[in-house]
Amino acid sequence: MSTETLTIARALNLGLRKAMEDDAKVVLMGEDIGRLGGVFRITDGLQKDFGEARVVDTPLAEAGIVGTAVGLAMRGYRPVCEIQFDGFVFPACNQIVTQVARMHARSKGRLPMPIVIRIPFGGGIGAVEHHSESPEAYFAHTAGLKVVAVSNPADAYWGIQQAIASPDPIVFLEPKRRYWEKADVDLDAIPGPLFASRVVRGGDDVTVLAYGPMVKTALQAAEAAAGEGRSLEVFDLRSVSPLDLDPVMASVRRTGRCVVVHEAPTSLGLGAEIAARITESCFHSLEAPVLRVGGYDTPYPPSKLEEEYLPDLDRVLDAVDRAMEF
Amino acid sequence: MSTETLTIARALNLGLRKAMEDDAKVVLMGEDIGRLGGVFRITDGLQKDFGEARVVDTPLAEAGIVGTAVGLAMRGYRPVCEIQFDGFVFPACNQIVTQVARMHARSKGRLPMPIVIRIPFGGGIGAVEHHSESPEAYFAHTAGLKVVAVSNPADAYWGIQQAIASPDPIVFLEPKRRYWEKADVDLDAIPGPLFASRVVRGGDDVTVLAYGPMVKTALQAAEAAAGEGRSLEVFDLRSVSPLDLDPVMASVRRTGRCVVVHEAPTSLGLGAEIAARITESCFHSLEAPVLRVGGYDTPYPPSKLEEEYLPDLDRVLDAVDRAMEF
Amino acid sequence: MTASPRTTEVVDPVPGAAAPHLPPASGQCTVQLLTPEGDRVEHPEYSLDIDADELRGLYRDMALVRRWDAEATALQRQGELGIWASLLGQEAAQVGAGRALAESDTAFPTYREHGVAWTRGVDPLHVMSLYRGVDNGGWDPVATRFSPYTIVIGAQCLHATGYAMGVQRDGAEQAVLAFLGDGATSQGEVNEAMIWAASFSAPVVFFCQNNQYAISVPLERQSRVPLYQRAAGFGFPGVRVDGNDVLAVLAVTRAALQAAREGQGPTFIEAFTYRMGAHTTSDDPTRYRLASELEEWKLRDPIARLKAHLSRGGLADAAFFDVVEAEADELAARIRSGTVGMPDPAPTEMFDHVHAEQTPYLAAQREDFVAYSASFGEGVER
Amino acid sequence: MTASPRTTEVVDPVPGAAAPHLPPASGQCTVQLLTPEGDRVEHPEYSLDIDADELRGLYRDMALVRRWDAEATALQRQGELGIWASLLGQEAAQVGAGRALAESDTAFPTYREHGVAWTRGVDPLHVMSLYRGVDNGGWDPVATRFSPYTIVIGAQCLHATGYAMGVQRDGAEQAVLAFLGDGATSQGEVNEAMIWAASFSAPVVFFCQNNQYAISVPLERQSRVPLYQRAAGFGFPGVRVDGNDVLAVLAVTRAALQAAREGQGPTFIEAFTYRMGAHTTSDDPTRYRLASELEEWKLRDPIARLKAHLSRGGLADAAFFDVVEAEADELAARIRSGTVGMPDPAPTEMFDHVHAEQTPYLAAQREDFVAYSASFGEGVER
Ligand SMILES: Cc1ncc(C[n+]2csc(CCOP(=O)(O)OP(=O)(O)O)c2C)c(N)n1
Ligand SMILES: Cc1ncc(C[n+]2csc(CCOP(=O)(O)OP(=O)(O)O)c2C)c(N)n1
Ligand SMILES: [Mg+2]
Ligand SMILES: [Mg+2]
Repeated sequence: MSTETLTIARALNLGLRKAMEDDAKVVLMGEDIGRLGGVFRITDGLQKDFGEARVVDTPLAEAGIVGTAVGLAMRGYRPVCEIQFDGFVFPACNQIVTQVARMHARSKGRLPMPIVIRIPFGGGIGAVEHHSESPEAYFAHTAGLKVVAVSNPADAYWGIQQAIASPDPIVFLEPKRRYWEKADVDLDAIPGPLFASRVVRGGDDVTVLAYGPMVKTALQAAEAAAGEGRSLEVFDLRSVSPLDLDPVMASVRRTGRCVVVHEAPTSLGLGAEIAARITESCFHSLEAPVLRVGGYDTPYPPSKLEEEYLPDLDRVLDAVDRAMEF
Repeated sequence: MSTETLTIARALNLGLRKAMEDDAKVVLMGEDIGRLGGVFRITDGLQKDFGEARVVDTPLAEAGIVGTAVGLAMRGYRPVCEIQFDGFVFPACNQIVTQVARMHARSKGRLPMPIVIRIPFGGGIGAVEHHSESPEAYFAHTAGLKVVAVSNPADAYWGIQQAIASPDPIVFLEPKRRYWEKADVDLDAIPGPLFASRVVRGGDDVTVLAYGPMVKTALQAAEAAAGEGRSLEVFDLRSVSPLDLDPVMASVRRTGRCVVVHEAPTSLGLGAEIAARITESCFHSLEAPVLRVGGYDTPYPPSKLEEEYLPDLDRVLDAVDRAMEF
Repeated sequence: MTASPRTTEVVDPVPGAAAPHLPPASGQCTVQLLTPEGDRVEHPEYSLDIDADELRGLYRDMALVRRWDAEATALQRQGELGIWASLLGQEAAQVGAGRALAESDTAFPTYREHGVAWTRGVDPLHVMSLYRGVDNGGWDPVATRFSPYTIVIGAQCLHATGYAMGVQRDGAEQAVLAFLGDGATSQGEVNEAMIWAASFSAPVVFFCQNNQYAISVPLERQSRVPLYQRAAGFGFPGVRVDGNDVLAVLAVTRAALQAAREGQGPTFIEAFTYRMGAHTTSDDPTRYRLASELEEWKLRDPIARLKAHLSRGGLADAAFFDVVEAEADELAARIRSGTVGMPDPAPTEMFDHVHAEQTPYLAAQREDFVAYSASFGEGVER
Repeated sequence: MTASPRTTEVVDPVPGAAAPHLPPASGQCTVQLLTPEGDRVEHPEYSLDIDADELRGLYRDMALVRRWDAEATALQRQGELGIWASLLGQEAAQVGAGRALAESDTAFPTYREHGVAWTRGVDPLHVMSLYRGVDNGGWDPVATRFSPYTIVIGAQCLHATGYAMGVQRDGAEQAVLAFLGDGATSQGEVNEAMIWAASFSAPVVFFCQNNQYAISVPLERQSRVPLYQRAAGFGFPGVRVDGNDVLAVLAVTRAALQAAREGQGPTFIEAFTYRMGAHTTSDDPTRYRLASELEEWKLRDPIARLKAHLSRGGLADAAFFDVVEAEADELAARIRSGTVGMPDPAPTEMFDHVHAEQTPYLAAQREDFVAYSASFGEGVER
């Protein structure tokens, strides 16, 4: 069994390489992904090895990247688009919402859209405006799209390959501030399903839900809570759309309490949908309302304030306390 | 007291005219709004009376319409942009989300954005693809934007004037399928606040929330329910962001039951946010979870199926039944 | 036009809106092979050698699609369609471009390319179903090499360019034809498509039907120079052709597609034509254009022009025209009965193609929907 | 370049990426008034009569902003800034364009226009605060007529065009200067801005600093023809100027702004220059360009060029250069201490400017935040 210690960044790089080896139709497109290997070096070395026809340095236009990917998909290719930073996906909004998400339905299934749109997302890296956003709710509200967010190297390695192999368009969110965090990855393992949530820590008092960069935060909170004799069950949702909530609901029926954590603004963030669904399904088991810990309803602030803006261990624990005291 | 019987379309036309008379800085921009008066004739006659400098037939580019509006606002104008149909707002997404919504914060208040983005929204008119959408959740999730949806001629007449007078950017949603419905409008009345919800029918059993085109549907449901001896309290939310939920919560504490209705896909639609907030604030008063009646999580279907897709009287009553039986 | 900075009155006319949109005066750099009177003329760069059969074929195509269009307009008036976008006046541009395609080429239409659909062998009823609200177009885009109608202005231009990049990667000798209108040239995405096509030298031809209007907005609002000149700014050739001259359109489009297949990259074609009808059946053109303009253009009717050429040249006799007429009647009848008799889609259809792999949550919504409908005794098929 | 459709290998080179990006060979249609050696040359269309004071002023501007830039880069290395986007090599383009502005004109920068900010009287510390993460730029865009830095590539071009439409409506004799990079020319919104500017004949000048790269992507990926030619496709003049020649930039930009003020509409200026530093302090240019390229461009250094002209022409003596040197030292010291001593913003700031009229819900979030912070004994000012 070959196990390697990988960062999320390196795992993505290897996963992309594997996907390109497995399927000659896989084409990577994006700004600076070729020669430079991407600003985060996720595609490092791939243009050298697979050529400029399969790792395409594009003109500076996100609508162009996604719109031409639609055409390549129609031609039988499997485009993997890199959006350089979360804040720069908006010029591609029209192609994503009105074209990528609907072509399969529009054509009654005759034109599948096996397109992956990779987006390094979230804050915490001390960047300037537009480099720390969490746009997942826009895509999760868009029928026809699937949205996943990875939190660790193993999911990054397998997830990117599974996303590329999927016949449906997938917005693939990468927790940029965790890119350099390491873990062991078993490169021979048989990966679990892409669209499934996972319990990453068992517990009995409160069920805590997170995805992407907030999974680590939730686990830190659980660790701290344990010190205070409180046991939190932590889920890595992994798939933001579709949501895999059955296991979550089973947990909530046990704990009676639930806290959802994400960086995106709280209003109409994923926490809203999750709270609504859990409340509807677990109404009689709930000891407290599902509580949300998210970004404030403000633009992402200048980096000197991002620690105040971002959910952290303390804010999660605060919500846990409120859930317990309810 | 001068009261006139007006359609929503006519009320908007008169409201725009009044706003242009009151403030020479008001400029209307959009596709076909001049000579043609707009595809819905909302701007009928305005270019003739106010000239081509104040009622601007623009090139065919939504990003251009909103992006130049930003510049006009910086120069001290009050642009009112018409997006011809809901489905065509997405090319303007980047300007709306990264510029309009943030310029005030970015400039620490030095650059207010008194921009109104008018969007005829919603389905039910037998149109082809992209002409029946409900994109409000995208904007309500965007910090820095305000979003209102009118449901009747009086709110249309006053609301458009209040929105134009507001120093903040507002997405102004017009229920296109109700454009031709009439009501008396007192043109001398003192209008209530723009961002306030309103009880449009009192009741005791279930609190029903709607906005825009669904208000009429909710009222029809209340009428039918009354026949079955059930009394529904119906709210016209009017403002989608910010939400004015205090009066709603007072009602829910009384009824113990709440149903939210909108046309937009249910997942991450406004119903999700409203359910989450009401549940958090009224937890101990709720006899049943807040139930949502919305569009399915599919692209808006071909018009032959829209009646199956759109929430109607029966689906609202069905949710009311479920809330009562819970 | 130049705005005087001193007054707001003249800042924003729709320039030229007042002036009627007349066909390009002869002598302008517009490729023409058949005069409005039906006389064959030569062009230094674009020759076309075409036999009588082909000429009659082009006439037949144009006559049939015009009849289809008239029938569709009538059906809409009678409430059988939700809306209809007429191609009246643009038959030569569409049939000429469509017939220039090789079988293995691929076309990306807007919502008005019924004439192109016809040349691709798309069943008219598969177009009617879209405007009836039964589906978003019933044809098979893969088999017909005719992509779905695109209603979001310009979005298809990027699809066409990306598809052409795929053709390059396959090393195939095929070309792609992207259709767009004059108004579409203002969309950012359309300009991006041209930038990409140039940058990658993609085998795509942009075929712009300049029918003078974007709904009510005249061309001058979109560009103050002829549209074909746009291409030079992006570094590839642009050419203007008389869009009511089916022979010129055929010749120019053929040449551009061949150049694309040979790896010479993109071309922009401006087919100068006129929308003789309303924008759609919902539109009222009398609000924004002069009747005299339409009269002018009727003298350039693309079908009459070819008919004159065929008759005077003795290339077709009365019998031929009678046969086409009869065919048109048949077609119209088939379209009418097929449209009126078109079954509504199964309500569950709306759930069934959202994803290639349906999600459990959507499957559950579908189940609930079926059960809910059943509760009304509506037999919704599963 | 032309792609052969037969093989995928050559489908997608970044054309010209291999070839170094050299300055335009003389004889090309690039406006130059000062040779790299510092000799004054005449140009048929663009003359500049400028006195020694002004010349020394331009030198001073360029020397000071270069020093500011160097200090900022050093401060970033020392962890005092989150990131820095260097203007090294583009001083002439920015100072020349900035000094061409009349006081009542308005400029719309990207994120790299520190040299323009300087000419607008923006306090360098108000730019430093952005890159330190204290705010999104501290200057008053209304008072300085210098709009906020725009990081979303190209978005400011539409703002500039809209602002110019406002100038028209005011009947004011003012012009607007929109800055953009070579990469930005591929964004749909930028092309829309040019389409709008042409359609409305808006008094806006598009000033494109072609510094040869969009991060790692060379110009050839964005356009296979010189960028200034883009404008002709939209129907307005485009001109290429030696971007390392401050006099030529000043003359060309002045003329374009004056034309705009006089109601002659937009102009596109391509300032041909070179990004001598990294894209930002996070970038490593050795991964994508040749050292020899940089060496070539050093011979065209914009500051050395003017210095040679001043010295040889006896327009400035050693004393002058010493004074500027001393001023630069002072400025650098002020920037350093001002940056290092910059107070962090109050956390509540993030709530306070979201709307002009704050919503009750956000006010409540602010209150909760204050209370929550207080619970840690953090004295968050209200
Ligand atoms: C993005 C977008 N904005 C607006 C519309 C509404 N609309 C439909 S057709 C049309 C005019 C198109 O004009 P043109 O490109 O010249 O094509 P034509 O209809 O003349 O064939 C407009 C504005 C749309 N479909 N898509
Ligand atoms: C819409 C958008 N996409 C991507 C980026 C990331 N990005 C920042 S600078 C840059 C390159 C810009 O190149 P150019 O326009 O030539 O300006 P330069 O940096 O060379 O001055 C890119 C891709 C961005 N800021 N905005
Ligand atoms: Mg047109
Ligand atoms: Mg550059």
